[in-house]
Amino acid sequence: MSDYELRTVLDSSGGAGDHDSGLSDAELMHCYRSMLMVRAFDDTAMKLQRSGRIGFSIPNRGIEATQVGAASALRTTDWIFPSYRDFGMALYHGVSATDMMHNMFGNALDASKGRQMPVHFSFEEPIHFVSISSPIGTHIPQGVGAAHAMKLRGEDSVALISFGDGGTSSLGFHSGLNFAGVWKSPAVFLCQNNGYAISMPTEKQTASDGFAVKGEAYGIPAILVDGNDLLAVRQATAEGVARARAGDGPTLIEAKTFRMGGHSTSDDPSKYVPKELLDEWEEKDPVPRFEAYLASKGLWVEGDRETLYSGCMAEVKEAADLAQATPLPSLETIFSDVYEEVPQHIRSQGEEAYDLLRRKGDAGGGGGEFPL
Amino acid sequence: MSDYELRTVLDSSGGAGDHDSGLSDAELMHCYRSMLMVRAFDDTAMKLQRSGRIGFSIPNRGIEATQVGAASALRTTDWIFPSYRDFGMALYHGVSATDMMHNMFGNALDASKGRQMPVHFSFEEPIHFVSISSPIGTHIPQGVGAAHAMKLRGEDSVALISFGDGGTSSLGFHSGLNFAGVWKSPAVFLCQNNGYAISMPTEKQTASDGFAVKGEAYGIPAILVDGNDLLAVRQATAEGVARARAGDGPTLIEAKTFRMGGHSTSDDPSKYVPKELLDEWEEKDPVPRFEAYLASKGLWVEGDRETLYSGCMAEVKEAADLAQATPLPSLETIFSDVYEEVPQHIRSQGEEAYDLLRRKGDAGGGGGEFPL
Amino acid sequence: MAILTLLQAVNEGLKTAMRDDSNVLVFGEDVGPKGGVFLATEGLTSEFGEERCFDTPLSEDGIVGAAIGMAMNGLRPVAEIQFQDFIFPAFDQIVSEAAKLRYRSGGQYTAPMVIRTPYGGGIRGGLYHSQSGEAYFCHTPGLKVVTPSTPHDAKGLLIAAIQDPDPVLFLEPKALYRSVKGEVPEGSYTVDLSTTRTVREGDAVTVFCYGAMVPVCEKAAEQAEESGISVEVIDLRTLYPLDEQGVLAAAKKTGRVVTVHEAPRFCGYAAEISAIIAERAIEYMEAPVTRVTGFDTPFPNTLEHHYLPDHRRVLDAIERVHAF
Amino acid sequence: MAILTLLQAVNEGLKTAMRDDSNVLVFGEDVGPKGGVFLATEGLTSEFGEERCFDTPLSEDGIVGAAIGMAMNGLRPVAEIQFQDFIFPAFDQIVSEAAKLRYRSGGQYTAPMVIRTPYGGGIRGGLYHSQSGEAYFCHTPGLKVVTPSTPHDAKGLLIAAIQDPDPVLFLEPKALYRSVKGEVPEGSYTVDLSTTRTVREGDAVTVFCYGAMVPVCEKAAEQAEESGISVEVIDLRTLYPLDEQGVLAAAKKTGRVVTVHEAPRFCGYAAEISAIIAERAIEYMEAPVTRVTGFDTPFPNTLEHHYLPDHRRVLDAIERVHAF
Ligand SMILES: Cc1ncc(C[n+]2csc(CCOP(=O)(O)OP(=O)(O)O)c2C)c(N)n1
Ligand SMILES: Cc1ncc(C[n+]2csc(CCOP(=O)(O)OP(=O)(O)O)c2C)c(N)n1
Ligand SMILES: [Mg+2]
Ligand SMILES: [Mg+2]
Repeated sequence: MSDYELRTVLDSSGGAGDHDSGLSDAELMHCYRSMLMVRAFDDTAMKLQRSGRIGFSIPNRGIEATQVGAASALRTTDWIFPSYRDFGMALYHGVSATDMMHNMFGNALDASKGRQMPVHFSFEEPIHFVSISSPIGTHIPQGVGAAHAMKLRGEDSVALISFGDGGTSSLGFHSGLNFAGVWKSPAVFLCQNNGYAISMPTEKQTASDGFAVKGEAYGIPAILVDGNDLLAVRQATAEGVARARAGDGPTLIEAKTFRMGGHSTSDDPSKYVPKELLDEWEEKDPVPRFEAYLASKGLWVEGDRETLYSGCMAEVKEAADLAQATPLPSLETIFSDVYEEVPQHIRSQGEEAYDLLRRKGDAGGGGGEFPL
Repeated sequence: MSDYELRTVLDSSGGAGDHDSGLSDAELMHCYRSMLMVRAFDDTAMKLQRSGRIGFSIPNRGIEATQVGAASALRTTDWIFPSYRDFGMALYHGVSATDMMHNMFGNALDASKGRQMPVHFSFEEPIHFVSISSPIGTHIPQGVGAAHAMKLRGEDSVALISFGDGGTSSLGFHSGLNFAGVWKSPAVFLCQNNGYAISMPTEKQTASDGFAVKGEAYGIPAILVDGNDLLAVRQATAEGVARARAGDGPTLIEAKTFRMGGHSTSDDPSKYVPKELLDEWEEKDPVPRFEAYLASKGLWVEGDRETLYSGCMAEVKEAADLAQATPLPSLETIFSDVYEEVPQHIRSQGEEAYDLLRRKGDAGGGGGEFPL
Repeated sequence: MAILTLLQAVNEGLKTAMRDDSNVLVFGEDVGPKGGVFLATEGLTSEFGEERCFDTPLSEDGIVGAAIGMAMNGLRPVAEIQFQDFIFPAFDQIVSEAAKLRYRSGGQYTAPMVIRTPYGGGIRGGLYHSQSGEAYFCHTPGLKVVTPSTPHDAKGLLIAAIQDPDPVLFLEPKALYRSVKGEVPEGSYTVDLSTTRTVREGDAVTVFCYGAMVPVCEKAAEQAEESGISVEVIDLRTLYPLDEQGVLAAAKKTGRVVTVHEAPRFCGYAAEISAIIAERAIEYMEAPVTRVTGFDTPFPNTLEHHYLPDHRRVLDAIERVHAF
Repeated sequence: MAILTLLQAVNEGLKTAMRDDSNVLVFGEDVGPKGGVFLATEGLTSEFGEERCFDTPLSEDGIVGAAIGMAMNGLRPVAEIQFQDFIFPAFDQIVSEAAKLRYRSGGQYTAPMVIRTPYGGGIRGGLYHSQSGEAYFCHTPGLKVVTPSTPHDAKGLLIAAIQDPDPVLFLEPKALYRSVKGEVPEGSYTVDLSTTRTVREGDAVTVFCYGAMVPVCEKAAEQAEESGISVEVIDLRTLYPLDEQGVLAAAKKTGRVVTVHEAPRFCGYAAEISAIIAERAIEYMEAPVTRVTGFDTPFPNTLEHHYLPDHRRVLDAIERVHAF
């Protein structure tokens, strides 16, 4: 058994002992609504994918509390280095469903100009939510580098670097945590242990006794926390963040949770996730758990979820319609942003592409002169 | 402080308590002579390099007990995946100074056909001493793969995989140990913590509390051992080897020792190694420590070192002279062994090289027809 | 003979090789019970057991590193990299180790192994699920690089790769996984790793291509034929070591050459084809040695159909070199 | 002006950039108190303190990954990779991340950074201390690849690279570190990252080269001149993005081209030069577009002088294209 005791705040009936979350009622409700927003976004994306309107999505059901709890411990001057499953953090910080849907449709208003797959978001405002990359773990040492810059400049900002259980096997995990330990970087590493890396359960991923213990290999203190307990995740993250701001270096947090959906819309988890496991975790759903707490504080009554959720759904649906109605990126977007300035050889290739379009028509997405 | 207690067997006056090394007197003397052989090889290589006869070497002074102690726990059916500083293991197992000197001179009899830098040995006999690679850490998952093959075939062989303190930061360390943990591979990982990675002391390498603790990140039991104590290293390695042979999986051994020379013949350690540290470790020299033990068993008297060492020196010197007198590899060796069969484009390039040589002369190393 | 998709042919190739040689193992991320994200390894764990087809932790460095060690020690590992875009963490193991082991050990140690990986665009995968990195590996002596474009070749080349004494990178054009079907012989057979395949004969223009560009070039060639231009299409299939004599002969035959690939142009594979011709057959050339390739940018998502060479772009190049 | 070695010029370039911009940091393995294994960073820690020049753990992935994060967040990191042969553990960070960050984020995030690394043969370094991997990186849109051959260019190109808004791989020809000397201006100056350098003018044969092959080609050109062949030598110096117009103009001028590099031939950088010429200037060519390169094998040790192109081999090629 692990030396790291699982930290919880909320019991299943909503009790929180004498825990002080430091959150106002409005903030608590914002956390709650953010979880429902994740769920609404998820549900909508799934439908959009099933109906062929978008190509791909990544389900977040089950892990909303981890994302929202962690995000709630940050200031907007902090930086998030997210994994592809972390859009709840962006939603919490106020990124609009519309900006997110532009990405899901890869249209002309997408921050990534339609270059990335869906759910590979990039935002600078209202918080640095760093452009998501598909290769697993590469963002971990990058987050450490960004944190190092904060430290050198004497800022008290923090980099929150998030990844999955599978991500701990990546090269970036090893180099990132090792560098952060040596540099005492103001970084908080959030390992979302959601039970699976695509089809691989954690025991095929590592023989270690959980993931928190991996911090010891780097001299980094670690916390094991119940990932379905929003307040516990918030508290653990806040502890790591406080340590970082105080100049005391990094923290590793293992949030134990469960991926209730498939890995992605292309995945069929029934092939490898035992039904009993799903049932077990269904019981631990973070949303009703948090609702019980809100109810105990008089902030929630039966029926509120449906009301709020349908509000979220309306917002997301509108965003999706708007995004779908937005034109595709222009052909020029293939050729820009490779470098700050477009070099001659890329310019020529762009001109040839426009020329072909003029001469042979077809294929949509702009026409006329190559504009760069 | 580390949870891993430093294991020692030999005290400074040669006492070993009631330790049973399992070694016969002849075997003990073979261990001793092997350490002197390492020293003789080292000293000779240094002189050869200083006088311009070879280009490069890697000093081993100070770490002889780690290498010989570990090697002594292996059978010749086991495999060694060495680092470039491990030639003591080959010497222990009976590789001749001549075969090693052929490599140092990169001549026609070098197993690597003059393709590698000095000290990058490769031997298949009398033990698999796997071709040394310069990139740090790449051999670690390879050793795990070789161990996995042993396991699948039901052999009770073991792979000993050796690397330095710096090597623990490499990607191969992370992937190799992780895979071995999950696969329960019959592998023994020997981390030779010799204080420095070129100019970098261990505290710049990692913030962990030593290197043994890194095993926990992979569910691999670890042992911290005094690397200047030949019997302790042998014992720790034997324990790991026994666990592996029994099918109980891998072991990580941290052998704490000190690199008394420079990183290589190109390095000037006085720029970064504090004199006090050298003095401190000079006191712990593994050779006199083992001599005291031999003396306590009546196997050694004052003056034996000089006699044995000069025998070793004579052997090494003769090997060096022979190697230097051996011709360089033929031009053809540039073109062979890229693939099992020489493909057409490489054959053509070889023919062109021979043709140029015929037409323009110069540059030594064979002539005539391209023979492949 | 059975009619199979290219994906089924890969699966068949793996099964055949595993039946024939118990040293053959298959492993990688999600290749076990799930059968791989494209299902190329479906049914292997159930037929051969977990010892011979198994999942690994999420580390390409570990996958390839372990494969090298297994290969050194008598096994015939077939490692899967889930997408070629994710092979880069293993680049050091491939380029520094697998490719150089035989050479640096004077032949004492070798790494007969296969790395299979889906590559190329056409699935709306954006920057990281679409790349064609063949040029990186074809610049690495000691490796062999193979890519099939038909189910027949997929099985036969894969079995040949597994039997080969040297490390082989086996690039599977994912756009063709389910979109092409063809006859595939039962049982074991090999397709030689040193020949090109003449897809169609012609005498006015020669088109060199491979992988998912083969059907694109065929279509362009058919359309060219309609306007009276006779096009020879050559599927290079073993990219490295290349059958240079075959390439030179096909180039000389028409004196007009177009090479097509998905990867970016600069220092891409087509550059080598052009260079070989410019060095050893320039006096036969009647027109600029032309390339049709992906652009020198990362791979986009929404607009991938503009990025990927299509039959229109290839046809345009054919017409240009023909009219020159 | 001071007469400096190329190594001293690199050191000067770093110091100048660090004095001019406090955001410039230098780090890597052994670059601090030791001053780097070649002493390129000597004196930096003492002048600028450990905060601005420091050692890192032994992980190229970490070095480059951290550099990217620093660059994203306002610093100007200059990371050293001890030998180019050891850059491959960072290949994923360079190719997947540094090169693609601006593109994939629509310009929101960028990585203005420099990776310096010694490359090439000539020091008896064998397989792993001699390689020239430029072609890998020149096939990677989003990167810039630069290599100087004179002290003047070393300092000026390095400062330009550090000021550049995009990631630059700065390849230092280690064979020239101490073997070439030249005038180097004091203070800050830049050499434009988009031009080639005409090393010598000539009108019969054009030789393209870079890095340590520049002096080799100069010597061959001098010898050719003695037998009446006038040779133009062009140092490409910014390999990517390349001044293609400059290359085409120089090629057309003589109609006879030899490209020289140390790296293996197949899919090497010279292939791109040949391909550009074969595609856009073939009608000007009077002779085969010729390559003189390392062989398609790993880099040997004892026989490296046979592997590396020398003036004899270059001269032979010059004579061949001239006589054609
Ligand atoms: C380097 C690399 N290898 C493989 C993949 C394919 N892949 C995408 S997600 C994934 C599993 C990640 O699991 P985990 O880190 O646990 O995150 P989760 O999906 O559970 O949130 C894999 C193998 C990848 N994206 N990058
Ligand atoms: C991937 C890689 N990076 C850098 C180097 C250069 N290098 C050679 S040895 C060495 C230090 C290794 O230190 P350690 O692992 O402690 O072994 P030791 O030399 O002390 O035995 C370094 C950085 C290398 N060989 N490979
Ligand atoms: Mg997971
Ligand atoms: Mg060391």
